[in-house]
Amino acid sequence: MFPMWGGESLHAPVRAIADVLANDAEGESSRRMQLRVPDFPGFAPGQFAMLSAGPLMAARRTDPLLPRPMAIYRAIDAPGGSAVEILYKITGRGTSLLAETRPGQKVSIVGPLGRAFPHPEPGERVLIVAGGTGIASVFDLAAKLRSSNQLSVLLGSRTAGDLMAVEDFESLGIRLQIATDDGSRGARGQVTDLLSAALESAESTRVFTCGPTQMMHRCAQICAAADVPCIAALENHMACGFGVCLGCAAPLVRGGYALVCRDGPAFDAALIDWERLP
Amino acid sequence: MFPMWGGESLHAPVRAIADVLANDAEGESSRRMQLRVPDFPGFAPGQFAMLSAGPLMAARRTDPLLPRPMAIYRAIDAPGGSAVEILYKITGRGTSLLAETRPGQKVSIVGPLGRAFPHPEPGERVLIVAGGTGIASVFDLAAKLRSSNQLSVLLGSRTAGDLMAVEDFESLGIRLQIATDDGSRGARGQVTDLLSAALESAESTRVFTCGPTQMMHRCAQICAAADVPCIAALENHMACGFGVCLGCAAPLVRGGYALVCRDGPAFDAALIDWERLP
Amino acid sequence: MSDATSVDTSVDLGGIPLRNPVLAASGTFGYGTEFSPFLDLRRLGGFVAKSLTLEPRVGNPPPRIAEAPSAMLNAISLENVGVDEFIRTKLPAIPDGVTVIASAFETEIDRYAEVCARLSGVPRIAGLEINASCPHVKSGGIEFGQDPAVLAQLVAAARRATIGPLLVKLSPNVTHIAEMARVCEGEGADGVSLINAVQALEIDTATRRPVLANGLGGLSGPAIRPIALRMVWQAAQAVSIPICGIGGIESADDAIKFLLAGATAVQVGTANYLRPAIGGEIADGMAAYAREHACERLVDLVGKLELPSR
Amino acid sequence: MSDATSVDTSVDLGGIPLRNPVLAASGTFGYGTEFSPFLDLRRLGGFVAKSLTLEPRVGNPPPRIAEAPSAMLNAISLENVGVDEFIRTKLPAIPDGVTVIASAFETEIDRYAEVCARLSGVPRIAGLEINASCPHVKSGGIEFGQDPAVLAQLVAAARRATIGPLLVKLSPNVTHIAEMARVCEGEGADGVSLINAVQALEIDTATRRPVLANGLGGLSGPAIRPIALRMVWQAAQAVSIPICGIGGIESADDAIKFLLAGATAVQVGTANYLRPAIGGEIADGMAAYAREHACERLVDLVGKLELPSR
Ligand SMILES: Cc1cc2nc3c(=O)[nH]c(=O)nc-3n(C[C@H](O)[C@H](O)[C@H](O)COP(=O)(O)OP(=O)(O)OC[C@H]3O[C@@H](n4cnc5c(N)ncnc54)[C@H](O)[C@@H]3O)c2cc1C
Ligand SMILES: Cc1cc2nc3c(=O)[nH]c(=O)nc-3n(C[C@H](O)[C@H](O)[C@H](O)COP(=O)(O)OP(=O)(O)OC[C@H]3O[C@@H](n4cnc5c(N)ncnc54)[C@H](O)[C@@H]3O)c2cc1C
Ligand SMILES: Cc1cc2nc3c(=O)[nH]c(=O)nc-3n(C[C@H](O)[C@H](O)[C@H](O)COP(=O)(O)O)c2cc1C
Ligand SMILES: Cc1cc2nc3c(=O)[nH]c(=O)nc-3n(C[C@H](O)[C@H](O)[C@H](O)COP(=O)(O)O)c2cc1C
Ligand code: FES
Ligand code: FES
Repeated sequence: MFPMWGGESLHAPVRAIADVLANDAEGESSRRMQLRVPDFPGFAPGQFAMLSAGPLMAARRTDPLLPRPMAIYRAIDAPGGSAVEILYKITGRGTSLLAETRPGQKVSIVGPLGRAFPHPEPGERVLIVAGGTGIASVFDLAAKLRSSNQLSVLLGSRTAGDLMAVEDFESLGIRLQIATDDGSRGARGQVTDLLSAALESAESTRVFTCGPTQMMHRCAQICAAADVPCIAALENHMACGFGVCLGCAAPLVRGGYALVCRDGPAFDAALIDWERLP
Repeated sequence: MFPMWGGESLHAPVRAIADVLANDAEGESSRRMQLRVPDFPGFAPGQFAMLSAGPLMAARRTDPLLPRPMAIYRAIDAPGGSAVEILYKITGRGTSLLAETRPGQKVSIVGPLGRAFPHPEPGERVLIVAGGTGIASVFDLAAKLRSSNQLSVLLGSRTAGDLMAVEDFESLGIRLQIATDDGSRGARGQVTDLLSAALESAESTRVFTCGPTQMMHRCAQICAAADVPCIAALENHMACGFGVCLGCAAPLVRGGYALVCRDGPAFDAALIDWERLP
Repeated sequence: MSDATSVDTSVDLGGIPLRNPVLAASGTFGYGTEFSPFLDLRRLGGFVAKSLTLEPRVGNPPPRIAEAPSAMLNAISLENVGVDEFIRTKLPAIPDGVTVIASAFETEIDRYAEVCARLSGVPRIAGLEINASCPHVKSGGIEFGQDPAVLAQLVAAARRATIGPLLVKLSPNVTHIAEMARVCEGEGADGVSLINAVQALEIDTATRRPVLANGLGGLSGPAIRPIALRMVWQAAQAVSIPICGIGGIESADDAIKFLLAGATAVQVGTANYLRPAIGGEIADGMAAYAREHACERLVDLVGKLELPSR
Repeated sequence: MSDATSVDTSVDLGGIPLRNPVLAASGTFGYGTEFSPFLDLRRLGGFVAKSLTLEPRVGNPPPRIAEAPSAMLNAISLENVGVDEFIRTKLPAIPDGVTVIASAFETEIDRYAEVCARLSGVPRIAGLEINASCPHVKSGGIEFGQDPAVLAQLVAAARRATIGPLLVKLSPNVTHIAEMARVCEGEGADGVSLINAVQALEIDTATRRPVLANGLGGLSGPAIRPIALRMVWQAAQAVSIPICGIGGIESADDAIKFLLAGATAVQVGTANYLRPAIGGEIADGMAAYAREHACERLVDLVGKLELPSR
């Protein structure tokens, strides 16, 4: 019923209690959280985890109730067991609660979930276009492709302070372009304008995108016009993250829905009915 | 409808957002919280405040919902506005949530609430009997009476680690006796046994008590037998703290109910129908 | 429109003119004066006083309250000073310029009517709200507001007993809230208030008893807000008399949701305990919302919920 | 009694033998195998599979879920693979030794009966639960479970269609839950499950639309637990068939509350999303409670709530 993505055989997810090792400011509106998760399975770029703080604080509380989906930014080394890094933007109640947790406290993590990004052909030219929270979803992909592919990363946000992970991308030594609405960093304007410019060269290219729905929709349109394959990683609301609540449905052009958590989060952008995506 | 207590003309309560200056361990199961509350009104011994953390944390949450009543332990000096100290035992969700707050965070405070303890006659012999969380409710009273009255304070708890404020009482230079169920500090046994012993002397005495219902009930019985007036500060569950939810009703011997937050928390122990008090 | 005065916040609740749509709910605001230390009561649209019976009433034994997830339970029973004492001592103590709505509750219809009669025409009382819905008073278990026929008799009797504005406060413990609202409209009520607390039970597994001495209690607070919002919307589809929305309101944003769902005014209940000045804050916040959305009169928001185009 | 094996956790739910009283609720546990990574499904008493219709069904447009205070709202509609596909591919995938209850939903009574008939007698299916209560499917707005006469027809038809154990899942959106339970008992149901999600509405004041594309949705999670507990207790006073308690259960302590209120077994719903292994943890916790309270069989706790002596 749905085109298979990704070559790798993925590990089964686990539910674990993670130790917060760090939870520091990242830019003006985001946080970088480091979590020690004993025996966290291996994961592939594009996979995510469901995080929640509330139910585990000393004062067991039920509001906000639902865990929040977050990309697994990357694996890191930490004493005593595997550890992962999460970069998140503080947008509302769930992420504010995460932001309150201090090193030494615990959070609940379920993952790795979802499917990996598909592999581009080795050597193939790859453009990664990311904005807002979506930036965190593509770093691991960029890190994996830097050696195998000729890679350019285009990052966008409203303003410089909203950007995250820029230094990490720079440290990859890849081609990096930034656009902000107010021009406070990089070019003034939309990251999608950078995409249009980049696609003017005739080379065959594969585009990966993650970010606000408007931005991804625009990417999909630009790529369709340029006849370039585009992979979009969606960020729907989720309750479970593993295919049982049916809450994360993304409408498909051919009718019906895909589940972002189970069939994605990465999809061929041409399959998504962007107009009907919340 | 209800006998008036306390001589002092009390200040009207305020609702304020307090800055947490400190929130440190006190004994093994309690905390000492220091709150800067700009323009907090003057208060009298026996008065309390309603505290809540949840609604003010960055992630506005509604669970646990209700504020918790806490005695105003004492006023303290702090840079930039009046400050108060609260000593609380971590018993459940509300106090656990309070215990999570860090200096720099804020809590909501409504107070001062309730009535003051009545004034004993100057020179009169006074025994203060307190246990568990009730210890926090009587310190300010002891501090006020040390010079005007011949004062003895009897403190009790299950075990030494559950005690709070002992050093503060010692620093008052008053007669202080302690009893713990396990004998880990002071006499082994009930604080009420110390009371019985203390009442053997024929002197006219006034007793003040605050703590677990069982303990206060026992005090009331001992005092009634010895024909000694006993004032008990009750610790019912509360929702509002200022007489509107009618949730804190304490059953009276003569029938009907008093509101602990409005008519108390301190009552003539002989008026309370202890059997029907939760 | 950056100036507060440029938003018209006034509404007409079934003949009760309110300076703004924010009322305090019965039983959560005492007799008003308890809140004077915390806010100028004139910042509110008004308040509904604790429900009154013919004679003074003593409440239930404790525990009367407990906490639940994002909510509280109460079984106060209808402890109150009685209608005559209210008129003699409580009413005069309320500062001038504060809009007061009196609430009536009784165990028999003729007694209801008598309470309404005594409150009717009393200066300072802007209108009556009959509480047809107290979920924990054991009047044979079932509530006046749970049976359309009984409710109709009650409203008719109250209507005969008073010429002033009459609101009926509905029980949420029903299958068809819209039907109950229609009954009230049919019998001449000037408006309906909903919802009252939802009948609920909490148990202590240590004692194997209900946490409330009364057994059952009423659930209130944020937890019931989505249920209240649904019922207000359903009632608004069914009647043309104004609706006063109640249930878990704790912010101006919440209050606006109730207006959009079809409420002309709102009542704030449990939140008054946590933040005694919240009614005034919500009224200010609603005006601010109107300004931000270039809406000159709050009434223009009533029922403006856009429904899914299907 | 310090040894786990010394507590008898088994219960009989209307002819369905369960190794312990903890089931996963329909629609929150998929078709079971989704949870295999997180726990050995045999730790559960069993699970109720996603409700099935005659044909496969596509769900509502998004947003389908939202958060509410201590709760979530959903308007999934009854997206499912259809009864035949379930029997052909989903059922065989479920590990041996896992007790499976199938759930039936339809928009007409004869279609309900047909779904039941197809599920009836299928090996591996221990019993049927008919979902008379989906709060967001627009079958003329009103739910099967909201009208005693309609409910009676539905249960009678389902009863004729299957010889196996038959549970009826009740809607909470009713005035008298006890009456609905009696109707089910009268028409031959072997048990009743309650409650389903409570009909609710949440609004986004920025867009002035419902947050769910469907408009109304079902409220679930801890917020509804005190309401569910009240309804289970009321139903238990009215019928002698076993009751399966559902609503906001997130701990062993919560589950024990439902047993004390009169439930023979419980279902865990929304909590499965937050903590996928919670069903197993709750089962262990219930056994621990029994040990601490020197209770040799969990069934001995059923209905043991001590009521106020008045
Ligand atoms: C697979 C996946 C991976 C993600 N990875 C990351 C990541 O690595 N870093 C990161 O910062 N964020 C990530 N997100 C987005 C993140 O889950 C949301 O920002 C988060 O759930 C917001 O929760 P909140 O409680 O703070 O905001 P809420 O209080 O839930 O909402 C705040 C506002 O944002 C809107 N909103 C919240 N969540 C979403 C959403 N998922 N889609 C659209 N609107 C939403 C709400 O409608 C509301 O208006 C990811 C999402 C998905 C599905
Ligand atoms: C006027 C007054 C002054 C007080 N002063 C202090 C103080 O200075 N320091 C201090 O530590 N405590 C004080 N208390 C008690 C304090 O309010 C409670 O311990 C607190 O509310 C417990 O909240 P929680 O959420 O942690 O516990 P909960 O989760 O609410 O309850 C934990 C357990 O304790 C029980 N419980 C909670 N509150 C009460 C109560 N008020 N009476 C009886 N049982 C209860 C619950 O039933 C539950 O079993 C005072 C109470 C009153 C009424
Ligand atoms: C402690 C308490 C007492 C109440 N007493 C009354 C009452 O006397 N009359 C009445 O009509 N409603 C009474 N209510 C119901 C409230 O007016 C309101 O309808 C309900 O609490 C829902 O609103 P909320 O969620 O904002 O609290 C009471 C509620 C509480 C919590
Ligand atoms: C996303 C979601 C989907 C649901 N789907 C079904 C369903 O298909 N059939 C059914 O009988 N109940 C369904 N329910 C209701 C649950 O089975 C349960 O009755 C309800 O959620 C209350 O329990 P809880 O508070 O533990 O979640 C669903 C609930 C949720 C949250
Ligand atoms: S988030 Fe539950 S199905 Fe995707
Ligand atoms: S706590 Fe509300 S009346 Fe005493």
